[in-house]
Amino acid sequence: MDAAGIILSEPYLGLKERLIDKRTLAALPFASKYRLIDFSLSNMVNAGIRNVGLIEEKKYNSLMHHVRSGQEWDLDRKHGGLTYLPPSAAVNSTHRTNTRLEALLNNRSFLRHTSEDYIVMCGTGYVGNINFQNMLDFHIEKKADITYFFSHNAINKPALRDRLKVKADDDWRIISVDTSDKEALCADMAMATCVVGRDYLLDLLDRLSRQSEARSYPEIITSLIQTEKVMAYTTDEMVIYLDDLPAYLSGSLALLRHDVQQELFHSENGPIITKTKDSPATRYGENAEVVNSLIADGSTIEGSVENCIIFRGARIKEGAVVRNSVIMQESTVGEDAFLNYAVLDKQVIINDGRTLSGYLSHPFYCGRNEII
Amino acid sequence: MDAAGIILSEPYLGLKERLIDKRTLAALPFASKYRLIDFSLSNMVNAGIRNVGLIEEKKYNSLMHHVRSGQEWDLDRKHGGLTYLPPSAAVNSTHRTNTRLEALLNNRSFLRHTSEDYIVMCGTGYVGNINFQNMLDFHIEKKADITYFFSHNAINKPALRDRLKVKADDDWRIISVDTSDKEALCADMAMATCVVGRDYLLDLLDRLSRQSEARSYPEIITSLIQTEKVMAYTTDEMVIYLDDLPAYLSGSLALLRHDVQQELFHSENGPIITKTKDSPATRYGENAEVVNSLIADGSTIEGSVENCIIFRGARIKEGAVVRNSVIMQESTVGEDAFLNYAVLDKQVIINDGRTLSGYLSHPFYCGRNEII
Amino acid sequence: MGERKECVAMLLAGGQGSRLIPLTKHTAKPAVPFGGKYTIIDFSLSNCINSDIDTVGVLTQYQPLELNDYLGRGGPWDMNLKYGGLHVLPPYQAEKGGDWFKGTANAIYQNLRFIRRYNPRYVLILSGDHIYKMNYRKMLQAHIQKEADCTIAVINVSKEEASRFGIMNTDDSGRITEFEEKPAHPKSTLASMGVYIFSTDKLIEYLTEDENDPDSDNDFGKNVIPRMLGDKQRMFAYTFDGYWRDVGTLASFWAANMDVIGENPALNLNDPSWRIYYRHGFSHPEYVGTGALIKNSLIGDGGEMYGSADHSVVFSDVLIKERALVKDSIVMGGSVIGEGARIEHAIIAENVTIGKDAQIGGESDNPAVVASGVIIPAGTQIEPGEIVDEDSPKGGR
Amino acid sequence: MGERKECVAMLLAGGQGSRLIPLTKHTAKPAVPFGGKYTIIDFSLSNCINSDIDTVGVLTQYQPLELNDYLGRGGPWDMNLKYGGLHVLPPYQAEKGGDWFKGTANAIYQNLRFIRRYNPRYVLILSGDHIYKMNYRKMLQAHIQKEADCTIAVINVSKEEASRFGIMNTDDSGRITEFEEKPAHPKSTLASMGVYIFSTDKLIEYLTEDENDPDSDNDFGKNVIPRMLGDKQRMFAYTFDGYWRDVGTLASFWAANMDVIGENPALNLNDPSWRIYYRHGFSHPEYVGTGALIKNSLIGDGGEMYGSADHSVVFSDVLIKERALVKDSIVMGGSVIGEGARIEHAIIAENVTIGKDAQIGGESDNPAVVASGVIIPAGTQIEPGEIVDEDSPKGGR
Repeated sequence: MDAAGIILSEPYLGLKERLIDKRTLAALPFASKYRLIDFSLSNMVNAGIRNVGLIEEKKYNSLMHHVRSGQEWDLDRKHGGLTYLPPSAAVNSTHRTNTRLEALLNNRSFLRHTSEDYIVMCGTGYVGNINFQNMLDFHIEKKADITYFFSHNAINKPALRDRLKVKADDDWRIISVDTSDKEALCADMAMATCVVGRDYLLDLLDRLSRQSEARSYPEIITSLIQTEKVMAYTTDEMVIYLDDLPAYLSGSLALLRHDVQQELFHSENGPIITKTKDSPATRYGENAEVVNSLIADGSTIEGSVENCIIFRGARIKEGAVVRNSVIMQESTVGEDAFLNYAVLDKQVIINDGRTLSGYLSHPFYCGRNEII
Repeated sequence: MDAAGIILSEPYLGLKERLIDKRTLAALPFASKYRLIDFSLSNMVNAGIRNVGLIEEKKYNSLMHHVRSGQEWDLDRKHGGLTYLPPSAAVNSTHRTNTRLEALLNNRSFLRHTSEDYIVMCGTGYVGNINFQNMLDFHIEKKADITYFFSHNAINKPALRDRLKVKADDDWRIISVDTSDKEALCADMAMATCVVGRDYLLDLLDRLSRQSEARSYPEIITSLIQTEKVMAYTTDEMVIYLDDLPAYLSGSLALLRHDVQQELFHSENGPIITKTKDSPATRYGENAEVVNSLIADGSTIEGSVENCIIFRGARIKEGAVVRNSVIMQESTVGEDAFLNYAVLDKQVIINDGRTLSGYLSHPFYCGRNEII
Repeated sequence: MGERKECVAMLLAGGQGSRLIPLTKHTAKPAVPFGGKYTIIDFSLSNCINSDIDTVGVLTQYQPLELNDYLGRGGPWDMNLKYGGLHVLPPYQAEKGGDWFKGTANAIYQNLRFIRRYNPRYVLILSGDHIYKMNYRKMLQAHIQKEADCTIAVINVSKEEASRFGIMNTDDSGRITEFEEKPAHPKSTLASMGVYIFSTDKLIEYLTEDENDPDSDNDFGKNVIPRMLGDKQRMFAYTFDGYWRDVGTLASFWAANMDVIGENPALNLNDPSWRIYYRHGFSHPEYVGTGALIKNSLIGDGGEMYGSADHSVVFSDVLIKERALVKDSIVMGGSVIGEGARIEHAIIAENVTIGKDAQIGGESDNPAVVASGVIIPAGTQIEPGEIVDEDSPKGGR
Repeated sequence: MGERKECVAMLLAGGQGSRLIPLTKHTAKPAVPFGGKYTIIDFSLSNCINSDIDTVGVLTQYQPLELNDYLGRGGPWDMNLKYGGLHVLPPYQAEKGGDWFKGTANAIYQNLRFIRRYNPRYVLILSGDHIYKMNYRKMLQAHIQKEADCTIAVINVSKEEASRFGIMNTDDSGRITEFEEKPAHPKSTLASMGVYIFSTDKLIEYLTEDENDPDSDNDFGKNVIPRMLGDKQRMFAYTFDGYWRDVGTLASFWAANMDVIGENPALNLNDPSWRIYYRHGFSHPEYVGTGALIKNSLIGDGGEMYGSADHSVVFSDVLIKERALVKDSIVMGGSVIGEGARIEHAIIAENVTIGKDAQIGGESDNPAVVASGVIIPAGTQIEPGEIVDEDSPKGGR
């Protein structure tokens, strides 16, 4: 594929969730064994992209620890491969960027040094198994300047906030932004998934950098569509938005749907790849009862689990009943404890007999390393 | 070896040299094909250290580009291996550290998670081929709290500034700091090469962190030697300090001495390892004349070179005369040009017939990508 | 990087494992899957790296494509080193023609150049086809402490079993006085585990001598060890008292897999202090559907469970359909168990398809086996102890 | 990662290179050093990755230890991939016993399982013992465009040379009408380079047919290609007009090394657009001392030069002492040229020690050769064309 990739490890749309207190959004665990970045990276390499720049925000430690050299994705290459890019002005500045535009402006040298003609960009605020090759083909066929990605098949659409709505003409050219039209393509230019020509992008960045006043993202897009050929690429490929804690829980529980599993894990696009852990097989005890759940390897199930997402190394002890919950890596639910609509972060300990219950719209959250 | 390593990619002692305008000191090219970090990393792995934390300063891009996953040093490991550590407070702070102490304080979690009993620390302000195993053995034998490294065989000693002098008793325990005594061990506690027990260090950091007022490094050391057993480990292993541009040039030219080459490149401690480049062999032209010089692979010598350090991919054209100079990677010296006591940074072009001449104490420096 | 390696391991992975043939038709025995996640060779390799031995030569010659790919440069075992690390050593042709490895001793002899390169003081000889967790470092310390020329790991077996093994007779200091290969009337119950540590110079000396003996079978147990004993070399037994199995038959392979099941299993694979490493695929998390009933089992990832599993080891990417039951069985990766099928006391190899309502095995000590890739038509019945491979009429391929 | 590979390369690296024997006694021909930095196989492998072909099976059987270590998992050529990448394919034993590779076609046949795994549309067959820079991608495009079943790379040779090669006769469209192995009276000068692209299904079909023919030598040139031609398959010649050398003899090996010297050499190795990759050691930069005179030469790193070199290729870590002269020669890695020694028109293999004032070779087209590890005593004289190896009396070892 004649495209390089840029992944913007973005901030959490300004939301202050404890889920991402100590990690970037890209490093958020999801679906029993993945982190959000796994989906972006896998989509890139499954489309044949061999040169990926990762623009990391602050708190990047857990992200680097997970991705390391990119080896799991065959991105530890002598040429191209994975490059960590600084979000802030490369050399002399000490302040960190908060806008995507600034991040790109600061990494023009990465763009200049790639040999590929196109750049595929994506954010990390959603998961999906998306064929970027098709998006590129559309971009080339339409001779577009910029092509944005839109999914007709979004989970958690009601939770969308701060996202743009656009309207396209019959040829899928975007003609207006931020309409209140219900029929408009509602999505997420904020998640930044798009294709653009490399030379065009460099030129555009130069032009934007000469505009002195700061402008919001919607303002930039609104002015762009006046002068540039900005296209909408639409697909039925499923996308799950993870905007806040309720969206995280409902997005997780959506994984229990057969169609979602097929879309994410059995797509012809290729597998979702993550860091290996050398976990043993899952152990089910004498009295285990598991119904409609996703269970990672290395976990131990001795109690009752229904409609749950269980991560690696988690343990549900005898007599415990866990329903509609997400139990992250190496957390333990004690004997005879009862959990419902709970999200346990990593390495949590729930002592025997506790009852913790939230609701779909108000999940009970327990932070990393906490003991209840 | 039962020790983990920490490399402090330190700032340039406050000096504002153009040599390190766009790179950290650790990424400074030296000796035809190395960067300073190569010496620290090689000393670590040659001593059997398999777990190294690299505390990087800002401008870390060229450093990461060089070191990448640590593969060249067999440090791309599943367990341990190379870890990039943030200099600033890991999570919430946005300002960067300037002191070594703060960097260590911010990375206590790395220390806590290592399984090794000892920590070998070093800076990157010098080069040498040093046996850290011997230093550790001394530390253990002496039951020291902290053991600092001192070399009797330092090149560029006159250029030392901002370094501490210490005095030790007969058992090599350090008893005073900052004396004007000429016989004192003059060195460089600022270069921070030392051994310390892991638990001891964590405890010490806790104690230091509770002291609210900011203190200078000499002040900290002076107070430390009152209460702790701080030892001096002395060795004849050669160390070259590279404090400023004149020291960089004279330190480079010292590489032409046979004893220095033996010390650095033929030591029983092991080789100095650097990133591979797939350079072809050096090409010598019909009229090449090379005397007393270090020549990297991939360079092309068609003119006359005397007392020089020539880096990979550099080219000295016909009729050019280059003396007492350092020509970094991919720089070109045009036909019939004359250079004396010059330091050309990377990818410099010197046009035909130019005469550029400095002196040992005042080298002529030409910055990266410049054309003269 | 320039250091000498204290100890280099040579791992004999050449065997076909002919008594496991339905599982080893297209793959070497060390590459046979075990325990829901692993292959047999993972145990020896993980033992090495956990014992801080990072340089291993793996000697292969039988169907090595899968094994070679599985091993690669040793990344999964953290052995992809520039100096040392894991190296696959196939048979080769030299100036004077090529030889297949004649026996275990000859295999090492042909690869002395590999050993010499690292100039180790000690050489550890291993087989790639045993299941155990052992700290070789402790054995090496015993070897050094006793100033031994050769140390042989032994395990206490029952009197009845003893005549199936090589048996050591030792004096009070642990020094070996006699070695008997499969004795009819064993004088002790210390059986050789096929794990040897040699001081390098002695190894080279005796391998060279053995190679020059035209009557030798070039085998450690049959030739080299007896010869060293005859020469009164310092040879010691090192007693290992953990779990150890030679999974050489289908029944013992089945039994060893059953040993990993349970809260306190005979062989604990969920042991953070002695992790067994393996090469990973891209499996997604396992989905357990409504109607599934999984208990007292180990289940790999990537599968979908709609039926039942009881006291079984199920590998990755297995689909167990509605109303199916897997009991006291092993189901390897990628297999599909059809609706209502009943698998009891069976070994189902990789990528097998079991048709609807088929019945495999039954109550028996003699496992039924379905070889990899075989398709069992709906309703078929496979008797206990029966072996179905791709050439047999039962496989409806 | 799940994608099918469009083209997989199979690289035949099994040859001993018997006419290079002083250089190939302990190593396969593809592992012989070349050009100051490289080994011969680097050229084919670099061609692959530069042509965007990242999946290569390397077939080895002769003295593979060094070659296997050199190749590893293909890191130096950026081919250490989890899906695809470089894989060494040694001979192996299967259920029905083992076979050494019988001929080039049989070697590929024995490894069809490797090819099938990647399900490629096209298979590129290469030898590991030629020196050239070639874009296989362009050849593949020609193959696709002509809808060929097989495309054979050819190079124009002189009329005199033609009878030493396999010669293609083609029609105007480039379609091969006839193939003659070493014809006495060649009808064309298009010589086969031993580089083939097959459409995978045709390759499998004809390899299987060839394997079933008990009279076949199982060789591409002798058997498979003629059979396909006989069946009127679509076979095309693809003309390559760059530098290409079969360095099969000591004289041609010497001459090809001389071709890399000079400002505009016949073979330019300093070509950023077509880099040749190689596995690196830990050599430090080369030191050129006072009194040295190096001209018109290529010199590797890590060496120390106190004497002279003229029109020579000197590899890494070579020490040329005071007053020594190396002229029109090749000196491989780790060798030492003593004070006042004179090396002319010679090939000095790796880790050779040439004593003080020794004289090797002279003015001649017939290079003198000193095999690796040999020590030449001070004052010895080696005649032009003479070959000294470790067993010969001249080597004072």
